Amino acid sequence: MAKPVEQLSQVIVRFAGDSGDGMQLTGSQFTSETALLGNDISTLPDFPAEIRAPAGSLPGVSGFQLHFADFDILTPGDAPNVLVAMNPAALKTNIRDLQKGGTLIVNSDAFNERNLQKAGYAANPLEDDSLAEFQVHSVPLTSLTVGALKGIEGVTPREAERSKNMFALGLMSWLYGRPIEPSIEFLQTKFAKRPEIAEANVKALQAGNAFGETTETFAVTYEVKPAKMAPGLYRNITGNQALSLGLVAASRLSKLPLFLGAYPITPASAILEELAGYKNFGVRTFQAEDEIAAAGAAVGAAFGGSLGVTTSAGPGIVLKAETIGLAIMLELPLVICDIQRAGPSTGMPTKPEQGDLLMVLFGRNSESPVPVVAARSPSDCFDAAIEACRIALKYRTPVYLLSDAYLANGSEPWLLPEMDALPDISTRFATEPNADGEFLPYLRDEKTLARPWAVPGTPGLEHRIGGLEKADRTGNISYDPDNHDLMTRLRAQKVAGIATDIPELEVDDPDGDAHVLVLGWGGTYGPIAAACRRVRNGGRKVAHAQLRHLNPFPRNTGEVLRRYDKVLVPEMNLGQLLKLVRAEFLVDAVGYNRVSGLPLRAAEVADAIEALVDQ
Amino acid sequence: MAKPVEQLSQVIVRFAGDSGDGMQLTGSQFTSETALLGNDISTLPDFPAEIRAPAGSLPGVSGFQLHFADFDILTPGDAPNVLVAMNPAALKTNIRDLQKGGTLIVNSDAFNERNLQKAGYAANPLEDDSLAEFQVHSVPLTSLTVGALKGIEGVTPREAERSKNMFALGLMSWLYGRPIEPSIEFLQTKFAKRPEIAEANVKALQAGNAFGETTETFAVTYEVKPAKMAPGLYRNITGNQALSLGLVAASRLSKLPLFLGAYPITPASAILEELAGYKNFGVRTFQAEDEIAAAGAAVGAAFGGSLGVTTSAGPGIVLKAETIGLAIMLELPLVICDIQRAGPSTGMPTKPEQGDLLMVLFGRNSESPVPVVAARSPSDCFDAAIEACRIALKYRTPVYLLSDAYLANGSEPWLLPEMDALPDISTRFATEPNADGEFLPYLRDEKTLARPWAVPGTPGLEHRIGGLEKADRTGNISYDPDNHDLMTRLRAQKVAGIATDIPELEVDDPDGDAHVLVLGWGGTYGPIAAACRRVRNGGRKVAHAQLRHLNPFPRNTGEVLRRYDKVLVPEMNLGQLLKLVRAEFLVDAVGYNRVSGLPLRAAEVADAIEALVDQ
Amino acid sequence: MSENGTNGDKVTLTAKDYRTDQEVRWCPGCGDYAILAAMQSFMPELGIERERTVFISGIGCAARFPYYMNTYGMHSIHGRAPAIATGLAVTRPDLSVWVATGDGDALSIGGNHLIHALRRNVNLKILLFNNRIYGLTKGQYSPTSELGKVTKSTPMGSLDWPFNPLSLAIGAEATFVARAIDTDKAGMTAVLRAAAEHRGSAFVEIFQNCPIFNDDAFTFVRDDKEGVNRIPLRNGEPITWGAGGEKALRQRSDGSIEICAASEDGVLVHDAHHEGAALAFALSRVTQDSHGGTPVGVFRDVERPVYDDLMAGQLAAATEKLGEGDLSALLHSGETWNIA
Amino acid sequence: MSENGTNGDKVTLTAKDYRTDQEVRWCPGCGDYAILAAMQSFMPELGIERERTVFISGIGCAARFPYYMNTYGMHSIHGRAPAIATGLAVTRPDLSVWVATGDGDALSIGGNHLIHALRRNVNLKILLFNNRIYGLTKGQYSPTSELGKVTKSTPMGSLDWPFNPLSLAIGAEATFVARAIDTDKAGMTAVLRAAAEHRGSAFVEIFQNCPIFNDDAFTFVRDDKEGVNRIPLRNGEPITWGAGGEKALRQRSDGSIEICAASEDGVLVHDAHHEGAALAFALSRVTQDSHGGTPVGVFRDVERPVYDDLMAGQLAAATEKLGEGDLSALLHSGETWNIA
Ligand SMILES: Cc1ncc(C[n+]2csc(CCOP(=O)(O)OP(=O)(O)O)c2C)c(N)n1
Ligand SMILES: Cc1ncc(C[n+]2csc(CCOP(=O)(O)OP(=O)(O)O)c2C)c(N)n1
Ligand code: SF4
Ligand code: SF4
Ligand SMILES: [Mg+2]
Ligand SMILES: [Mg+2]
Repeated sequence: MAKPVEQLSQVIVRFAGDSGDGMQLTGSQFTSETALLGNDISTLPDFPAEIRAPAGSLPGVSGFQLHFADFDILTPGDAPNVLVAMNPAALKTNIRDLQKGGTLIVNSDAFNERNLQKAGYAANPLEDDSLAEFQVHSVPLTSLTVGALKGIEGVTPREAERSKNMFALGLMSWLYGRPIEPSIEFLQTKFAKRPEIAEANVKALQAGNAFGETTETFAVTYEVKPAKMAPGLYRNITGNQALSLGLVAASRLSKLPLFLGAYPITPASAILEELAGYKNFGVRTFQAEDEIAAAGAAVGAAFGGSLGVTTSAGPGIVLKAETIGLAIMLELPLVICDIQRAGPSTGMPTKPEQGDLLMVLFGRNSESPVPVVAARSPSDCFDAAIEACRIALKYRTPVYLLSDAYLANGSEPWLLPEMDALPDISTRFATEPNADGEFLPYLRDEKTLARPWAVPGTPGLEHRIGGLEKADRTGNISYDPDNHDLMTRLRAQKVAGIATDIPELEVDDPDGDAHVLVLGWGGTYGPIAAACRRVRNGGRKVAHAQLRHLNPFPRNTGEVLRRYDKVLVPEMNLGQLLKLVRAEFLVDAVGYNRVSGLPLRAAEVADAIEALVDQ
Repeated sequence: MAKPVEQLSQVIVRFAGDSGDGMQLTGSQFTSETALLGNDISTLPDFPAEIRAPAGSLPGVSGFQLHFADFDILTPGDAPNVLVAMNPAALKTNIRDLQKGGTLIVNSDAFNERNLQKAGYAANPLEDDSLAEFQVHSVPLTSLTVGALKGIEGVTPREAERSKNMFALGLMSWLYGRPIEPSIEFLQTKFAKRPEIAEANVKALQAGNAFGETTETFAVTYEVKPAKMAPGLYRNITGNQALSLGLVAASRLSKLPLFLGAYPITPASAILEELAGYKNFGVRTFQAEDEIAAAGAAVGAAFGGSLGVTTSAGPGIVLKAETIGLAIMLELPLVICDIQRAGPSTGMPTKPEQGDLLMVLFGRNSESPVPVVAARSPSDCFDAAIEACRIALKYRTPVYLLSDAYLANGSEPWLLPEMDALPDISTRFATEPNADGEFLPYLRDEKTLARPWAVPGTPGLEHRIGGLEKADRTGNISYDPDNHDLMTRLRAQKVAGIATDIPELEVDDPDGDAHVLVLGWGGTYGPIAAACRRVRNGGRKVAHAQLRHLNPFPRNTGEVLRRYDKVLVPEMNLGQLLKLVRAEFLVDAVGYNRVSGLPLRAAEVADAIEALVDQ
Repeated sequence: MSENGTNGDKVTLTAKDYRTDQEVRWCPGCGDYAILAAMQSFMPELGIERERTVFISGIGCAARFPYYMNTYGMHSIHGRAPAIATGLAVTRPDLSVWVATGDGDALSIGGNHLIHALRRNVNLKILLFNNRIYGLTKGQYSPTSELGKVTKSTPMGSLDWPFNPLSLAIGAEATFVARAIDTDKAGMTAVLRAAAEHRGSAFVEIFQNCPIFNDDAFTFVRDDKEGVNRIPLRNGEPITWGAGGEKALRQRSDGSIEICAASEDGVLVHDAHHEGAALAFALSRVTQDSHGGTPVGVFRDVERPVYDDLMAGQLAAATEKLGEGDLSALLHSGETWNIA
Repeated sequence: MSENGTNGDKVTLTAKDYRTDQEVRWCPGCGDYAILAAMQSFMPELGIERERTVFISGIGCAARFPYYMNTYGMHSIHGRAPAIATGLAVTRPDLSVWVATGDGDALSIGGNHLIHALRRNVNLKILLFNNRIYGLTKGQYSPTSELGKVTKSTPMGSLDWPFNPLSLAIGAEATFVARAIDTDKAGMTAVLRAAAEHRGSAFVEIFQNCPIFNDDAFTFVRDDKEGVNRIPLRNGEPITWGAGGEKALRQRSDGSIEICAASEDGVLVHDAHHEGAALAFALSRVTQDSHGGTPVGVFRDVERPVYDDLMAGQLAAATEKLGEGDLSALLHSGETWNIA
């Protein structure tokens, strides 16, 4: 007899286990199954810090959270309502997040002396009442798996045991009515080389699935109906993947070969690794000796006519500053991707933060203006990357593209763009002298103030550029006082002028009569939008605007800010955008700031908004 | 018959000639003679850019400006009223600055075909009326000198000719009634090894002096009475000298050995060179392979208990950012001296600018607060250096000390401090466990929030520190979200708290009823104060405050700003302090910004003030 | 060795005393464990108090080392350890300063600081944990990875010709250059001892296995039970190896080194103290690929003025000559004048 | 050589064509003038259009070089030229890319970029103007300044043991290493020619006199009329020198090199193409101080895969295998699902 099915509108599941337990795989498979059902989804992996800690230890715990629903969702969710804990350490580090009354599935086999002690449990939590406030399902996942795999040729007990994550996946799939066929296919291709391992995993998956059906512990199963999402072809994608694809697309759209200069660093390495796979797209990836060389090589490539890009995170971005300053003087296109992580210094390499905004704006000697673009969600990294490249190429300037560890590793469904909907960002090289017979490398385009881009190999346009101040138009070295003042202002005007070339700031203010505006930027879009929803559901009014362009600001920004009595600026830093808008628009905006190495939670932002609304 | 003597209240003299003409020496000797007469003085050398350009060429011109008066003066002066031009190139590049009706003394011997053409003169300006608006004294300095030196044993014609700058000095000394004895002494010691050269120079000096007396061209001589200055012992000093002495003094006052890690760069190299001479003060100077190593070595020295200092200019300071971020995490004392020069990138290495303020405040990944101190005049670099060291040591934090190319090379009389008036900035190392038997490296002082400084060699306090986020109190690696938020705020509070430990912002508002406040910072003190004087002499009211502490601001800053209807912020940048005060205090301050690679001129600032007052 | 216990009288140190309360966070089976163990048991014999010993590292798995040594320590930033350690060593000649670094940390981003520390001959002991991979960032190739290596960042194989760390160090004027193997405790201890005894910069390459991202990179010498691959360098002795010590090294007239039978003449007698760097360099070119053997031990160990000593000397000389600096006199130096 | 003139037909280039309209701003008597002249007269024979020639430099007097060459050029930032040039060379194999750098620019702040460019064997021609001083910043000692050098920043003498640029380059796996003298136009031209012909990184140290801050640093070889100090390296020929060619070099069994009479046996026959780096290294240790002679010419010139070629090869191979990348297909790759 099939068990009763209960309808749910949304579920937040977290898989947690030891680094060796394969939680990331389990999570992403559950995600694929879910995506295929047409739910909206948002995921957030939570890696252990940097290197593998000893098995069973607290620092060794790896987690994967999935939020799926029958409506469009904005975040991976604050607190999970289902937690799968593969060992005591996983329980210890994650239980605090589980909703009261939430469902807890634990692998009871792992709760032995050693593991308990490694996790710092005096007593076995499964045996005292410390978990009383949750619905605990204590399942001997390991032994059940090993049992189910008895007799498979050539599978060692160790390997059999390793399949327990698939057992858990099977169980969860059953519990939430997910089809396991895609996972079966996946396993068969993944382990094609070792069919017996494939068989073991599949068997474990099926066993887990069957276990749910047969066991008493689970009374009901749940169903989450498909979400109403814009029609079209979707794909689940992480921020780093989307950013990489965006760069490849920009290369195609600009008809320029892509050159990436990079030095590995968490959480940006994946972009280098991803792009290294696109050699048939003419993509050149250069793993440099350090970040300075990575940026320098990108500048050299740009001088030669490539789309020069360099990627890193805070500790590496800061090293590139002098080179970016050179690029500002050279007025060559360059895109610098900063996948922000918690700092200062080495900080917390795997954790997200928005701490680099002021650095990318001001972190170079003297007046060195640069445009800054920030992505708002994993899939948005694709569009943001193209936009950054567009500005860099059109205005011959370095552009910073800001993402963060949360966008980089988080994933969401991505409505694939129509090819012909992608912008044409092609640019033109100088091929002819531009001043009756002469070539003046700093003779600017009247509208954009961009200078001509004459690449080596172009006869007759031979010229020298460099980091010393240069005379207007000719680009020759100049120490003339007025010229320096002029050039300083021209460089600033060029960047400021981009404001006329970017969309106005959009405000989400359903009834147009809110008094409080929440202004965010980049990766906080999800939590802030979700928070506004809650606030509105609570009957209050609030408006939301999310900045994509941090420099220059959209031309209507000041006007928008002044439209509201109060402005709240939530940030994963101590108030960097806040400083900028207060300085530029003299509005008495207030900040909501949390610097915990975690994405903002919708709940905390909602509380902050409500407090301000009710003030 | 002695010529009539005319009384003057102030004179601005500029010596200009080829790099090879010894103008710097001439200028500084004239300065010493003048100082001894008790005039107040302010000087500004103007070096050619970086390397020696070909003799006689425009880029090869070297200048030295001296402003002396019978009252206390604030700047080297805007426009000279006397110009000594040793060749056509010097005339060409400097004449535009000479006051209408000003005195021009030229070495007519140098105005030959070749030199004129090198300087880009179609016709000889001494022969057409292009100099009509000046009092031109065309003197054959070279031939007169060579003539005067005939018959000195062992002096080549070339060497004789080289003495023409002393002839010019002698002439100028006569014209302004300066005693030449000090210069004679100076020459005799300088050339002690080559007495014939000493003799030649002295002869030339005396000849020039006599020439003034005898020749017709000069009808009168001038006298500038001593200035009423605070009584005491004075010495003429440049900013880089004063800063170096300040660091040595800080070392003594803190009882810590001074370690300087530096990599040569204009205009900061002189500090490394100066300090390299104080080995008997226990000063260790380390010329590193680059700026990163220079800063790193200073951090290592600080870890070991030295007063760690690193010096550079923009392009080098920007490279140190990652290392400073580490020092912020380590919470070790460190002083970073930024001798600002015009940028961005390599920019104009020998020219001053105030472009690095936002960089030193924000140019590091993530939230990394640092105190910033700025010197206001050449001699003030001494006190500013001690203050920077005081804060660094007391609060265990990196501190930026800002100077600029103008302060660095400019000079003024320095009233020597009483030894016992110098502050005691000694600090204490941790020697004992601080938490019942245990040593917690991040257990803070309640008042200052500074952590203990336990140096290697101290038994029982062995500990490890690093750039990863650390747990409050223990300093162990921690990825705990709340701890990171706490530590981020603690680091910020520690720096913000320094506001209670620095003097309030002083306002110069003679009658206390001005409506306009001029707010400056650092090296613009002289021009702004001079400008305020003019404005007041013109019958208008204006108040002036000059910030020495840029982070944190003095605690009364907001209150001061709000006291005035209008606030003008003059800066040698595009408005960096302006941004900060607008953001922090929401006052609608306006900027006066000139980025020309020259110190602000009192006149232009005065105009800006008057415009605002009259608005 | 011994230091003063809290109760004032001498206590003898053991390996245990060098352990910290921090949980060691390397992957199971990581070669770093062996290196740590060897270091902890070697330290006591050094005869230096724990508080006068300092470990400075950059960033990387290897760079976690200081956290696990109960001495003073700094886990600094990527590649900068040699520079930071230089500042410490130069100002504190009383300390024993060690640098723990990886092949990426020392040779990629930190290459410049390394070669400059070596040429200056600063009194540092630099331990390069060479696993020929970036471990901490999860498996990209490093400057010591072999050409064509397939890694996360090089799906079609790496394009960079690798550094030979010893050749680079010798080319950078290093005065002490050695190689050890993580699992060879005896050999490593001998090398560490020699490094510690050498006044000046000591550069030690340690073959370190990274079972997770570059397993078996050094199996040929790590598990070389019969000694068919390890070429032990013993000062003053002929350079021979092989199961029965039948193989030997000899110098060709073109300066390169060839293999010959131990019985033949012209067999090289190892002289680590030879002032000229040419032979040590030639030995550094002897590799498994080129010669079917890998020299292990001290390649070069010569005396040269030490940067820290020279600096201390100049300070002393200046003080000797000018006397202990007098601040007041300094400020009043130069031309001064009085205003009444 | 020739390129298309504005009127379409071939015009022949001369040294003059490589001059720019910029006033040359070096001090009178600076060795840089001679290097510039030699380069400008050598360029035409290279057979490469001016627009396909690029000079990249860092900062320093030497680094002003590009402004005076009428080709494409970049005067970048201190020490970074090799990195910037790498990006250009790797993306534009059709260009002839030259790096002009000084001893401070290349060996102090830029040391790491230099050694990595050399090991990668990027197709760059790196000219190191070695004046053993920091010229542009007015006379501080450099990494090639002799120990004990009194300069502005070292009033009591420098403490750092200097780099031997050639030893460092060879230790960094350089495939082409040579030395020339600013005033020796013929010799320099020969070296430049060999460097240009070498595919891959070519490293050339040029002794350059700085009359202002380090005059006469190389007088012993610059004004060596009789050739008593210059040891000319001629490939395939015995290495001899001296007024009457009476002196010669020979290899000791310890790998170092000694002086002998040209008549004795065992005289080294120079083989720049020898694959092993040991001999070139040994030769790099022959200096005026140690041997009373200074080798000049090409020390090492061997073939090794070039980074740029390898990269181009991988792109071609990938395209060959997977076909010219299809953006749409790429975006649609991975698991997708349709929402109606
Ligand atoms: C400035 C900077 N760039 C990059 C990184 C990322 N990173 C950390 S360790 C490392 C390399 C580690 O390799 P290695 O030095 O060989 O040490 P291992 O982990 O292999 O022991 C890198 C690239 C960083 N932390 N800081
Ligand atoms: C980042 C940075 N640091 C320091 C400097 C100052 N600087 C310019 S050139 C130079 C060294 C020049 O010496 P070298 O490379 O030997 O060239 P030379 O002038 O002797 O030809 C220095 C330290 C700079 N411009 N940028
Ligand atoms: S990744 Fe490799 S080097 Fe790092 S700890 Fe794990 S095994 Fe060791
Ligand atoms: S300082 Fe020396 S290197 Fe520089 S231009 Fe003058 S002479 Fe040449
Ligand atoms: Mg490694
Ligand atoms: Mg030089």
